[in-house]
Amino acid sequence: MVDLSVNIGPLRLKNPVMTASGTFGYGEEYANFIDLNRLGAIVVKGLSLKPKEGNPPPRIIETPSGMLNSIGLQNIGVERFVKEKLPFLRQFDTAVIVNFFGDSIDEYRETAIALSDVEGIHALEMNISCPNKEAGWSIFGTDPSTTYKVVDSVRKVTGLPLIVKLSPNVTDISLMARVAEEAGADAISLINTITGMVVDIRTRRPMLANITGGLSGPAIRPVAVRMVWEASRAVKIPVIGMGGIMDYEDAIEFILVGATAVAVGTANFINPAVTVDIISGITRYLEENNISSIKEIIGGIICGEP
Amino acid sequence: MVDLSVNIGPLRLKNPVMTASGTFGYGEEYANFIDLNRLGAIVVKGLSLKPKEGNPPPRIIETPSGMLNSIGLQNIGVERFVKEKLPFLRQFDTAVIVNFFGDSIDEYRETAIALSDVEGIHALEMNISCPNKEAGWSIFGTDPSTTYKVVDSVRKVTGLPLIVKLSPNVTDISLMARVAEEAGADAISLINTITGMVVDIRTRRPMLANITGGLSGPAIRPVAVRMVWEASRAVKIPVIGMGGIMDYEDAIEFILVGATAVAVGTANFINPAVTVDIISGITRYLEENNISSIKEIIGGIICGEP
Amino acid sequence: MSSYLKAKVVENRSLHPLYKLLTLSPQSPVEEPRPGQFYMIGVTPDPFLKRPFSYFRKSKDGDIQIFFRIKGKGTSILADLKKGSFVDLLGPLGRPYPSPVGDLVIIVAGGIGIASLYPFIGALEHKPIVFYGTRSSEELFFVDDIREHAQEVFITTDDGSAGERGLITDRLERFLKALDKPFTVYACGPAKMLDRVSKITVRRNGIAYVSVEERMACGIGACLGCVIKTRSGYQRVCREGPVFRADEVIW
Amino acid sequence: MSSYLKAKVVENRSLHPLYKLLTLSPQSPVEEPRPGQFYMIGVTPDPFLKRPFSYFRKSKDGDIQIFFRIKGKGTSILADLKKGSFVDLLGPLGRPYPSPVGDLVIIVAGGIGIASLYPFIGALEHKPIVFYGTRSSEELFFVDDIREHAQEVFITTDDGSAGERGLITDRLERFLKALDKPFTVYACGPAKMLDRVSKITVRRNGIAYVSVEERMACGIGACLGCVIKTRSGYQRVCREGPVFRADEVIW
Ligand SMILES: Cc1cc2nc3c(=O)[nH]c(=O)nc-3n(C[C@H](O)[C@H](O)[C@H](O)COP(=O)(O)OP(=O)(O)OC[C@H]3O[C@@H](n4cnc5c(N)ncnc54)[C@H](O)[C@@H]3O)c2cc1C
Ligand SMILES: Cc1cc2nc3c(=O)[nH]c(=O)nc-3n(C[C@H](O)[C@H](O)[C@H](O)COP(=O)(O)OP(=O)(O)OC[C@H]3O[C@@H](n4cnc5c(N)ncnc54)[C@H](O)[C@@H]3O)c2cc1C
Ligand SMILES: Cc1cc2nc3c(=O)[nH]c(=O)nc-3n(C[C@H](O)[C@H](O)[C@H](O)COP(=O)(O)O)c2cc1C
Ligand SMILES: Cc1cc2nc3c(=O)[nH]c(=O)nc-3n(C[C@H](O)[C@H](O)[C@H](O)COP(=O)(O)O)c2cc1C
Ligand code: FES
Ligand code: FES
Repeated sequence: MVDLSVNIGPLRLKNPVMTASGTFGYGEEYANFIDLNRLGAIVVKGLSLKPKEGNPPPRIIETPSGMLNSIGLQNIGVERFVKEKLPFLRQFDTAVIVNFFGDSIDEYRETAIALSDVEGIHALEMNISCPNKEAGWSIFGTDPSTTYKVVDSVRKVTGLPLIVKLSPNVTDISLMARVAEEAGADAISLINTITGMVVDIRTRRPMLANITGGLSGPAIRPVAVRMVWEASRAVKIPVIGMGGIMDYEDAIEFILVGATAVAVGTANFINPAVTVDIISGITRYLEENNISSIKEIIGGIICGEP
Repeated sequence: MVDLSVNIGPLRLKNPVMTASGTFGYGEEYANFIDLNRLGAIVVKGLSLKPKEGNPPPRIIETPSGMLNSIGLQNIGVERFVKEKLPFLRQFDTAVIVNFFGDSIDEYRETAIALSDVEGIHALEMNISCPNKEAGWSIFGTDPSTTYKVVDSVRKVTGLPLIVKLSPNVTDISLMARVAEEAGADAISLINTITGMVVDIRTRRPMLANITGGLSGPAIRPVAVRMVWEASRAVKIPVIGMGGIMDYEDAIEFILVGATAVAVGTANFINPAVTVDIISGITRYLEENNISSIKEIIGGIICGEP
Repeated sequence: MSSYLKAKVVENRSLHPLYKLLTLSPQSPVEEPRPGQFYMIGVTPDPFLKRPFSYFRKSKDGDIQIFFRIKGKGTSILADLKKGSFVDLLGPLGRPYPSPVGDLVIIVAGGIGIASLYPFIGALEHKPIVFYGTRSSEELFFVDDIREHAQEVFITTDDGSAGERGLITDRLERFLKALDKPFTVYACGPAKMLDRVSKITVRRNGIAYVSVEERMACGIGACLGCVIKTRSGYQRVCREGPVFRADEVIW
Repeated sequence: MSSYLKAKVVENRSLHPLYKLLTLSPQSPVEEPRPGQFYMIGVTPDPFLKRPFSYFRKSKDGDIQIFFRIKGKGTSILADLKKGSFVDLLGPLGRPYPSPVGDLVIIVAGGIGIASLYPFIGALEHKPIVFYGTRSSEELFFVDDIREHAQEVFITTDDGSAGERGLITDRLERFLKALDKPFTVYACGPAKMLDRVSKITVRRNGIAYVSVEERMACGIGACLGCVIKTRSGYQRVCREGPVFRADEVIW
């Protein structure tokens, strides 16, 4: 038996495969298709303190080997999540990681407080790829000092393992990774979507009502792999890699460049059972290569002359 | 007859379709497949003052809807270009734009000088997505003040129309566009490739000898369209859009978001005659939509409620 | 319970250059679909996302049939599928058409909208009155079948090549003006048509259910990509829909 | 002059679970290929890039034949092509095998390397001596044809299921040791084999030409993606190659 378990800071996962926030609803949507007990962790759709309506439709459009989304962080808010969704998730022997966001440092902090002493929440993932109302709606996660401030303020109010989810829309991902580490993150996760847009040349209108959206899927995988490689060399804390993972080979690729765990996002839309296929595939890969623990290959890329 | 001509600063092009540097060799490679006279402009492979060997192979790898390359800017140098390649290009009634780069501000300036009074070169495109030996090999085009300095120093020594080619690996493309404009660029072009990497999970080695490479092709098109849209709203000078253009519809998309001209790169590898197909397609589109000049639809995207 | 499985293409018949009847044999057990529900159908890796299609009917052999119109990339790829090839099938998904309360059921189909209403017509206890509008006579399908299960069938075409020339909603409006009984409308077709049906029905104090369309990624309520605006906020077409009460939808 | 055109799949025959003989009928005029040249072959949109394949031979009807081994994604997709479908064909590309100077020509093929050497063997003025090594007897192809055009054929397999057990380069070395005439070697196969052939040949003062492989994007010399290291710097396999003088290549 190979050992698939990994540690994300203080959090132990039975295997390194988790779901990417926003692509797996609140978990229940996939219970028809897979045994949720098999997952390393379930990361739920990003929550804010109060419910959020999100952007007008159309919200999605297919692109070459990927898709754009502009959901606009629609969610039911912390209170309803805890009341209506969490009891279902507590049934499973799978870590529940709550992704959350705010439009001000205060809101981040309050949301983290509201989520911190709830039974059945095992870690927090803070999404910093969202607009800051106190800074002209610029994105928190694209400015190092804002990133430091928001992570630091959340770190101070939560005892839960804290994962900071980085935006790829930056010049220097290593810097952002280090800033998150210094501000007290237990782990970082990346990449969030890359901003893109598509225009309908017939109507001359953007395909998304919001004009721009976030690009995900295999199209962005080479960029994600590179950023995970750069980030994991810049920090000591564990890195959760994601961006276009479609199968176990892609997952191994992220692990080789330094990811301790991986998250599967858009691929769930293509195959709702893909996460368990990936877990089986990783197991097979380790067996076939006589590797007894997944930990042995984390960061196992070989560079330099053969 | 529709009017396809556009102006890139002082340079008039008979149509808005040019080739992207590094994907069209020195032009002659494609003379078998298309009439080079039909192109709006030929942008040649990036030149440096002295010949450059480039990176060891493997240099390319396919990715979902795209490819990574790490050619490492191999080129024959200004002197051999002018002697061996330019005479061939002078035969055609097509603007020749020379893409160039350096590893220091001095080298940029000297290269620009060497290229400036040569018959048959109609404009310069400076590639600032390359490492600066005076700043720890960080990329010129990812730092605004270095960008300003290098563009400014080239601007002062050349009377040719100067196009600055921006790197997409930045947090704020509008800022970089404005910096290039302020430093005296006649136009900007974007996007260059997005840095990515792929690992072979069998050998655990990067697929490229250089480890990372530049992602191009339709995978990056939504990102390119968004950046061209942002950049063209930030500056008054013309914008040349590129990144994943495969057909005339993609070209129109870039023009609608603000590009005055477009460059076709990786698509030449898929179909060596794609540039003329795109020119024909644009002509048809304009005719079918009763648009008499391509200039009418530059920036013609319609945003806001229908 | 919906499932995700492979299905074999048993037949992919052209009924018109732009319309195809696709017969799929699921390779594992699937739940019985109900009229108004839909499937997500795809072939990997291209198109990247699956596309939603209504349950149309069962073939004689019990296979699932989908009736679709070629619109863009995804439907073109599906149209080219050869017998014996496989697709990925996810479903049945969404909420079916609710049972009518009264006896008088009015069906309004615009174009390919007939695909989701066809099985509903056949399953009704009381024969409905059907309004079916298309571009031209060539794009009218299964009319004989429908007649069999309908009290009456009103047809309009844009070019007058079959039935009346004009919009099906105009024909519906005329009909409702002369009607003095309670009725329930079920409609599927272009958004503009649904909006119109909704307004006409409200004016005549009827109830209308509409099956709406929106681009989809997951099909199972997870991505929040397929919402439409309703009086109770954004609702997911794949989960709360695709059938909505017309007076709930904000057009 | 190379051309870019559509070609129709006339036949796609399996010679082994991993080896296929693809017959393509160009839909526009194409230049006559010469042994050692290659084509870029693709189907859009997947795989994204075309793949290089040597000109193998002409069919009886004058169509172009390609002999290939399934390696990864691209070759798997080509292997599934049905008769009547179309591919994009670019070629013929690269430099052919140069004519030998002396009379004694030695051919060394490793595995699928036979694909590019096969037409060269048939075109030689003087029958060559052929060394052909593969994994096993099942992966030996066209041996009877080759015998017809060769003075002698030496075969090795990794498992000894045909010819001698062992490496073809060892067999070659033994042969050359006993040889006291000038000779020219033409080799195609895995890089390791070519390296070895090159060293052996140099030691015996022979000339060797090797056909090398590298991943390609454009196939026409424009992208500089396919270079190998040579004594005169990086050279493009698609343009200066695929055939190089063995002593030029830095392995
Ligand atoms: C619940 C539901 C049931 C459906 N049932 C059927 C059916 O039984 N038969 C049938 O022919 N069609 C049906 N459709 C519509 C069908 O899904 C679209 O025509 C198809 O997705 C278009 O894909 P494409 O790639 O060919 O077009 P694209 O190239 O993606 O787009 C072409 C055009 O179709 C529009 N479009 C794209 N996706 C959708 C979508 N999901 N819904 C509506 N329009 C879309 C685009 O905006 C564009 O105008 C249904 C849609 C939904 C939501
Ligand atoms: C000039 C030339 C002529 C060739 N002629 C033939 C031929 O006649 N018959 C034949 O079967 N094969 C031939 N090849 C090799 C063939 O091109 C590759 O096997 C093919 O490109 C692999 O594509 P894939 O997508 O199946 O494999 P991938 O999934 O891309 O890769 C699978 C493996 O093949 C290797 N590979 C990928 N591309 C190439 C390449 N261009 N050259 C060598 N290895 C590669 C990869 O590194 C990897 O190890 C030739 C190659 C060249 C350069
Ligand atoms: C429809 C959709 C919704 C998403 N919502 C969120 C979200 O609420 N919070 C968040 O941090 N990331 C969100 N993401 C980003 C994903 O979690 C993930 O970082 C990204 O999609 C890249 O992974 P992938 O290519 O595997 O999808 C969303 C992505 C998609 C496609
Ligand atoms: C093989 C290759 C070589 C390239 N070389 C250069 C170069 O020398 N100078 C440069 O400015 N851009 C270079 N580029 C970038 C392209 O000009 C273009 O900006 C990029 O590929 C995006 O366009 P595309 O997706 O249409 O290829 C190169 C791209 C490729 C694929
Ligand atoms: S398609 Fe994902 S929620 Fe409806
Ligand atoms: S494949 Fe482009 S130069 Fe050889």
